[in-house]
Amino acid sequence: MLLELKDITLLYGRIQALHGISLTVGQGEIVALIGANGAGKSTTMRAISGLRPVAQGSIVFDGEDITKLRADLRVVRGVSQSPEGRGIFPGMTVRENLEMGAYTRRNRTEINEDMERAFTLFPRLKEREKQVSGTMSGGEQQMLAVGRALMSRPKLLLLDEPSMGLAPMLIQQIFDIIVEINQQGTTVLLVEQNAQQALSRAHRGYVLETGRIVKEGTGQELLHDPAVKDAYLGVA
Amino acid sequence: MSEPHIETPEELDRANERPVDEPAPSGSAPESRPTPEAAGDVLLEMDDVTLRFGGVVALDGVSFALRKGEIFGLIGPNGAGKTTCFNAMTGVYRPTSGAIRFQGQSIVGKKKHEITRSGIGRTFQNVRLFPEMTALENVMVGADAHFKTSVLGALFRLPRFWREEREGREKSLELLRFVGIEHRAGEVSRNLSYGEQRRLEIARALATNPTLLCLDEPAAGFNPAEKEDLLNLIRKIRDTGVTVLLIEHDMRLVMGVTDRIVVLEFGKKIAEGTPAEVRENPAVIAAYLGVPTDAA
Amino acid sequence: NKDTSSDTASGSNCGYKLAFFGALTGSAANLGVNIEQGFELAVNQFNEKKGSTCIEVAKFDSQGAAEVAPGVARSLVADKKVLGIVGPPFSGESEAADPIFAEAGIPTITPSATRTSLASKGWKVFHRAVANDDAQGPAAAAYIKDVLKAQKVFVADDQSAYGAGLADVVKSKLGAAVVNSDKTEGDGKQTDFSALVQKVKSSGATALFYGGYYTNAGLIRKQLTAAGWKGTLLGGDGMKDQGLAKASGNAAAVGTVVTCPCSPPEQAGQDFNNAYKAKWNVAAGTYSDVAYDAANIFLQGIEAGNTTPEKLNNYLSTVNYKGIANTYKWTPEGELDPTLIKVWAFKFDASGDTKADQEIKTS
Amino acid sequence: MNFSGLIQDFGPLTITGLAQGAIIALFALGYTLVYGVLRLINFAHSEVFLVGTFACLIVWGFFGLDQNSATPGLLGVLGYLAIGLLAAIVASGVTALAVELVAYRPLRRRNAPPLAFLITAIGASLFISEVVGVLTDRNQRGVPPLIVQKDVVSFGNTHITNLQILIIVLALVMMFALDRFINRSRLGRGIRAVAQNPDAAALMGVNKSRVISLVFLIGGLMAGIAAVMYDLKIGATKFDAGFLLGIEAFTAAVLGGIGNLRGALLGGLLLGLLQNYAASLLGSEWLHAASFVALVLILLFRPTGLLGESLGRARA
Amino acid sequence: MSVATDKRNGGAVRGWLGRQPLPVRLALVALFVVAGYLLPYVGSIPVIGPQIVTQGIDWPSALFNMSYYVLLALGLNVVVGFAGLLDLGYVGFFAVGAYVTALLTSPDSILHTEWAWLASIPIALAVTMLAGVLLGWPTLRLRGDYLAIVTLGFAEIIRIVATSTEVLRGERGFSSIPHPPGQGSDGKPIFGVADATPYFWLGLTVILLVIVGVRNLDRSRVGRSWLAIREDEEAAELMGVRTIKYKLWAFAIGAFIGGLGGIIWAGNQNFINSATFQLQFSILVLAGVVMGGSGNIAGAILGGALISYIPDRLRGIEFGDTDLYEYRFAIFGAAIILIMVLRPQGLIPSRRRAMELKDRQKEVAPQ
Ligand SMILES: Nc1ncnc2c1ncn2[C@@H]1O[C@H](COP(=O)(O)OP(=O)(O)OP(=O)(O)O)[C@@H](O)[C@H]1O
Ligand SMILES: Nc1ncnc2c1ncn2[C@@H]1O[C@H](COP(=O)(O)OP(=O)(O)OP(=O)(O)O)[C@@H](O)[C@H]1O
Ligand SMILES: [Mg+2]
Ligand SMILES: [Mg+2]
Repeated sequence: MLLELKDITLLYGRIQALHGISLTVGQGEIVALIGANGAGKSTTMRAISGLRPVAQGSIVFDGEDITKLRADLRVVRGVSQSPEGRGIFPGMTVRENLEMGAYTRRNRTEINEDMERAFTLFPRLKEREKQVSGTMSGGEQQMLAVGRALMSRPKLLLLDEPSMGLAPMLIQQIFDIIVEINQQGTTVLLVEQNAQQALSRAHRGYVLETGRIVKEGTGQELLHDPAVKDAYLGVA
Repeated sequence: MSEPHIETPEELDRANERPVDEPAPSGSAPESRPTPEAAGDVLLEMDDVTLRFGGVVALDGVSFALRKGEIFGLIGPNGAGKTTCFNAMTGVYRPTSGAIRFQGQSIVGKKKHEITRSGIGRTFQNVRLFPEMTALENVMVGADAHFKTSVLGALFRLPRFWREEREGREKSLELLRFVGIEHRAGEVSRNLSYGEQRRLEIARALATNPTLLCLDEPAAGFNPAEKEDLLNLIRKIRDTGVTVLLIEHDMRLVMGVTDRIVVLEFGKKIAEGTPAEVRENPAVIAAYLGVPTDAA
Repeated sequence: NKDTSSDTASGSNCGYKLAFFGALTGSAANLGVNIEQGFELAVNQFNEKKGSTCIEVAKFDSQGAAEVAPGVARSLVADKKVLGIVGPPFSGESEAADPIFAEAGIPTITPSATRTSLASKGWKVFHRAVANDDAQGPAAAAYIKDVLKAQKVFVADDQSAYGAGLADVVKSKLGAAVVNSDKTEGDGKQTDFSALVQKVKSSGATALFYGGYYTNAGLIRKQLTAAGWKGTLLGGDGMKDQGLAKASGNAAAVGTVVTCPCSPPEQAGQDFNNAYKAKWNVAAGTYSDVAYDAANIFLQGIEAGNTTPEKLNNYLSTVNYKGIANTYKWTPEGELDPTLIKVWAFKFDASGDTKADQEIKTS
Repeated sequence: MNFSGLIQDFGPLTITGLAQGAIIALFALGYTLVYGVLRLINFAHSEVFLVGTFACLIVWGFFGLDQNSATPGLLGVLGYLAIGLLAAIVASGVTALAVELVAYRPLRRRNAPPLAFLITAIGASLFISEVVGVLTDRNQRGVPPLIVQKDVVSFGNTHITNLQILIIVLALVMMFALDRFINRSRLGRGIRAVAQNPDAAALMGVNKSRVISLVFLIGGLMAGIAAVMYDLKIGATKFDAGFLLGIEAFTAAVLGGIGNLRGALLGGLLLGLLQNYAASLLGSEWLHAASFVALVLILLFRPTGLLGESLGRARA
Repeated sequence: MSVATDKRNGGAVRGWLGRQPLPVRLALVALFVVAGYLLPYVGSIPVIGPQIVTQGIDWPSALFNMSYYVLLALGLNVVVGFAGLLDLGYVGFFAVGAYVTALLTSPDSILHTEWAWLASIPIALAVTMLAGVLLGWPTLRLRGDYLAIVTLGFAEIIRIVATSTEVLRGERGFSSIPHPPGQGSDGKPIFGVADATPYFWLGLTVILLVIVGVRNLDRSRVGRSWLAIREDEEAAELMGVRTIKYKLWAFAIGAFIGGLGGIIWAGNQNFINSATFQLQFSILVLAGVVMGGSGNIAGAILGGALISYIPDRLRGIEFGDTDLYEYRFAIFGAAIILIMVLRPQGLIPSRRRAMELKDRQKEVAPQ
């Protein structure tokens, strides 16, 4: 197992956002996390990347307990997140944002290689290399956020709603890219509102409801689960 | 822009969709023209409203009208401009051009609290309660909107203060009961659960005595049973005579409760009609509802 | 024989206190400490002569601040053993504290509060051991006119009651010789005087009279010198402090003239200066000698049996005491007898000290 | 109102104003940097500066220099200047780090409300300035005449002295260097990242605590340089020197747009000029009042200062 | 929690006292008040009394000093604690109150009115409130920290104007400001110069009235509006709160209380000049409010009293052979840091803030 969450609870003030979440992500997998607004998907991601302290439970990454580790050190260990709401640095150019993605790395040639890779994945970013990112459209910013997350050469890539704010065409594209990244060897944990697309590409998936995992299974199983279909997939 | 810009096939479709609601096709200053069929009981009217943020056109010549007593749905993809619509109506943003009339009076340029007092109440997409105030206090802030106790009145505890304070508390408690969280009245709102917070927002908005209540994704994060409750609540609100404008992504809810729907995409109106009409509209399916899942 | 001291203290005319009231801490402490040490030296010498602690020293720290003074003054007044007060050193705190002393009927002798109006408030206990500001201004003007013979004079002040009052008198006495004037902010409120320096330079003045205290004056002198202005800086007793030269450097300070309604320390006599140095390990400062005299006047009065504040106050109105700094005799308002008023000019020398230059004839 | 005086002295007033403004600007950087990153006013920064003004004097004192010393030869001057700068920079830097450690970090650890930070900073400021006050008997301390001011450039009645050139050039160079550092270097990017989006910065592997310390340190270094320049220009220092100039520096930072480095430079220079002009036009007693009136007026029309906020957050 | 209890405490967050039954509450409050009036005699309590009273400064005077600091803290608490407007120049209002009184009553004034102290109060208060509104008006658009520097600037402008204009007499000041009226049975004035006790009682009485007033406001739609503004200004306005009006009221009420402090102070002081109204004074009061517990009346009172009491109490205490008084502000500064680090929410926080902080502390990410 690359990542293992054991019985995580997390509080916002006195609101308990997560009630004992346990999940695993295996090496090389794409795992999807779906659920309604406010179910706790992003919170789970924040717990994994260290932006929020967990009240109970443990997080094991690559054999190491990282429950109490600082967020920036988790990046060094190989966890990288494209956060909800993109979290780009609006005052920096596209290139600077990508450089930020490689903040923990020193090897210039590798960084430049990865930059090229990001530009190949998202040619749009190459065009806008010198643009101040705050002025870009939402979809472009989303690409930047994903591209930036890749710049740290993560072992585990956490994507929080990467299709958010993207035009339908782009949505297709971004899911293709996720698959491509995964095939190049990066493990992906994916949070999506767009459950249809996410589950159809994921190896496995979890369904979250008000801070609890209520279902898990392979992508296909969940896609065909009537309850899941009912709640998250269909337009009735 | 006064020309109905018909450039693409979809827009042609759309133009056909809403014959009643065409902006005046000529003249430099677009005339306001309420929907004829509903001219008598129009409550709120968006008239060719355009709203830009720097380069972003969040609303692009949007026009529609709400009738008294109906439940009106506003749907569309993320970033379509739905919340922006609310913000324009409630005075958070000022439209770049166009008119918004409420009960026949223009509300563009009015202060936010004036608009609230004139009868538009709202909730927020991402809950914006006063987190350190109790549930009851939150609702009482809304109830205060129509009270008259002055600072001096409060200072010297004049009779009106007692009267209004009592009235406000009773009304607020009643509203809390109405939305079903009366037992949480004394709890600090930050500590309420997500669903309770959403209900509290509705109670607080109702406390301002709105004739029009705008709900921004009230069901977000609700499970199916809760959604059912919400649906009933919205109907109950309508039955008290309040007009409801509803933004919602949950189609079952929208289709189940609304009388009419407007669909926005990229800041433009692409459809308007009854739920049944909208559901079948190919432009809406293409832009928003999506093709029924055959990928699976 | 420690325990006998308390016995004798209750002996004839003993067991009372004399108080110092003024700044011992805070930014204004320099002057207060000068005065307190002169005062305490006198009392000590008196007690030594008696061989016991006959008169106790009580110190009350007002920080030189008008808003602090009343509370401290009330705590002084509450001490019923206090027969007389040396202080307050500053005029502002006098305004706030003296009404309390007046009400309590405790006589005060201030060695340094020179605001003219203090004598006209009807406080029966008020006595001033030096000349007031009305004497110093004309003296400074006379010095500029007669000794420096400056044709073009620039006048500035720090807007303090003391500084502005002095500057106004100088201005009116010099008349047309004043080519320009300016005001600065007070001590600690301004450190960059480049605009003033520029004005002084542009005015072509050969003398600058600054009504204010040594803190600002040191900075002004230094910045004037740095900017290449070679004229003479003059000021009142507020500038008579080594602090001026410590800030500006001795070289820049040399030749700076200060007037003072006090006598040169040499006149106080070697005995005083040596005793002071021996006790406090510093040379006597401005007004140390006057404070010494004030204390001795009180002590003499107590010795003569005036052992209530009231009697001591009455005693002061009859006094004609020749001290080390001056001879003291008070008008009914508490001012020094006009014939006894002296104003001296002092000059900063190369060691950063002030040396007596000459006595200025004021009339 | 003395218009003729202002016109006559316009040149020299401008030069002295720029020199004073340059010092204020260097000082203001500390406020702006900390604000840009933490959104907090670091009230204790004035004492970071204060410590610098004394540190170089103390070190010069070791070499037997005091206000009465003769001016050494050119080599000596340069050497002493370097030593003094070093001492001030180290002392101010260490003070800044200590302030962060004692007054900020414990509160950050506990997620305290912003007002609490303001008050601990005030406490730290009070503590440092009072300790310095007690240690120095609240007396002024004169500065050795290291630099004898000489006119280097003259036109009309306007003379620019060597010291003025030194101050202005040094300030510009430091500003330029800092600007480059913040905008070009990896650490600088880290600082901007924390300023623009602290959570996202952590997700990029930026160590927030270290960045915050770094920001305090840089602010301290700049204050140290400002402190030496202040000593040389003013000629003496005193325990309350920090408080006084601190308010001006803070004003300058807000004037230019707090959180904005170039804003600090602009605000500082503008403030220096404005004060000198006002002093000439209205009298020196009005110079501070004039700067506050200007501040209020400018904020009325530009509520976030002349250049707007923040380390590149301008458009966010 | 039952609905019945909710009704009793109005759905508000109450502290310990608020949860006691009414008779207990009344008895406790009465006890406090009586104890307050007896404070000047605290020195005669054996053992502890002498530890409490100040030494270098007359105890009733120290109490009086505390009383006007407490008043200022109460006023500033309305502005900063209730309405959330960071005001660094609060001393300005204190100065305005004192100066108007001086102008109307002192023989030094160019007005030559020489009114009685009492007669000057209404005008002085009106002018201070006006000053509050005038200063508040242009700053309404400004966000927190900008507001701070602008208010600081205003206070400095007031001080400089007081120093540099002829009418306000600068450092020369106004002398012979009359005391409050009243005669004892022996024909002596109650408010003399030698005894500060009556001034303290006057201050305490005003404090009690102000507490009642401020509390009445806090527990009304006014207080709710302030709280709502502090929490989310835009949402408040969208719920119908007239934000501008209530912010201006906060400034005006704060100014009113500050002015009251200035008036009483002037009546005790007899003499005022521009040297008193230093910026440090405002900052100190702010520190007091936050240290005590911003947003809580009891906290503001404690904080205000402490910032006056600590330095006064350090007078005359010798430590080895150094007088601690010289170090009082250094000690005070260190104490501020210590208190804030240990209790970031203040010594007596409002229950709201205490809960808030407790929750926030749980959210600190690993460091
Ligand atoms: N900063 C916060 N403070 C308090 N509560 C929060 C905070 N962030 C999230 N929550 C609450 O925690 C719960 C889980 O939120 P989370 O953001 O994890 O949901 P999500 O599943 O990602 O939803 P979405 O699909 O809207 O992104 C929600 O009830 C939310 O209101
Ligand atoms: N203050 C603002 N400044 C700049 N752009 C804005 C601002 N507010 C909204 N926008 C932009 O306007 C567009 C419409 O936003 P809006 O919030 O109305 O979308 P929405 O229809 O409510 O979407 P959702 O369903 O995601 O809530 C978006 O592109 C958004 O980025
Ligand atoms: Mg989420
Ligand atoms: Mg929305």
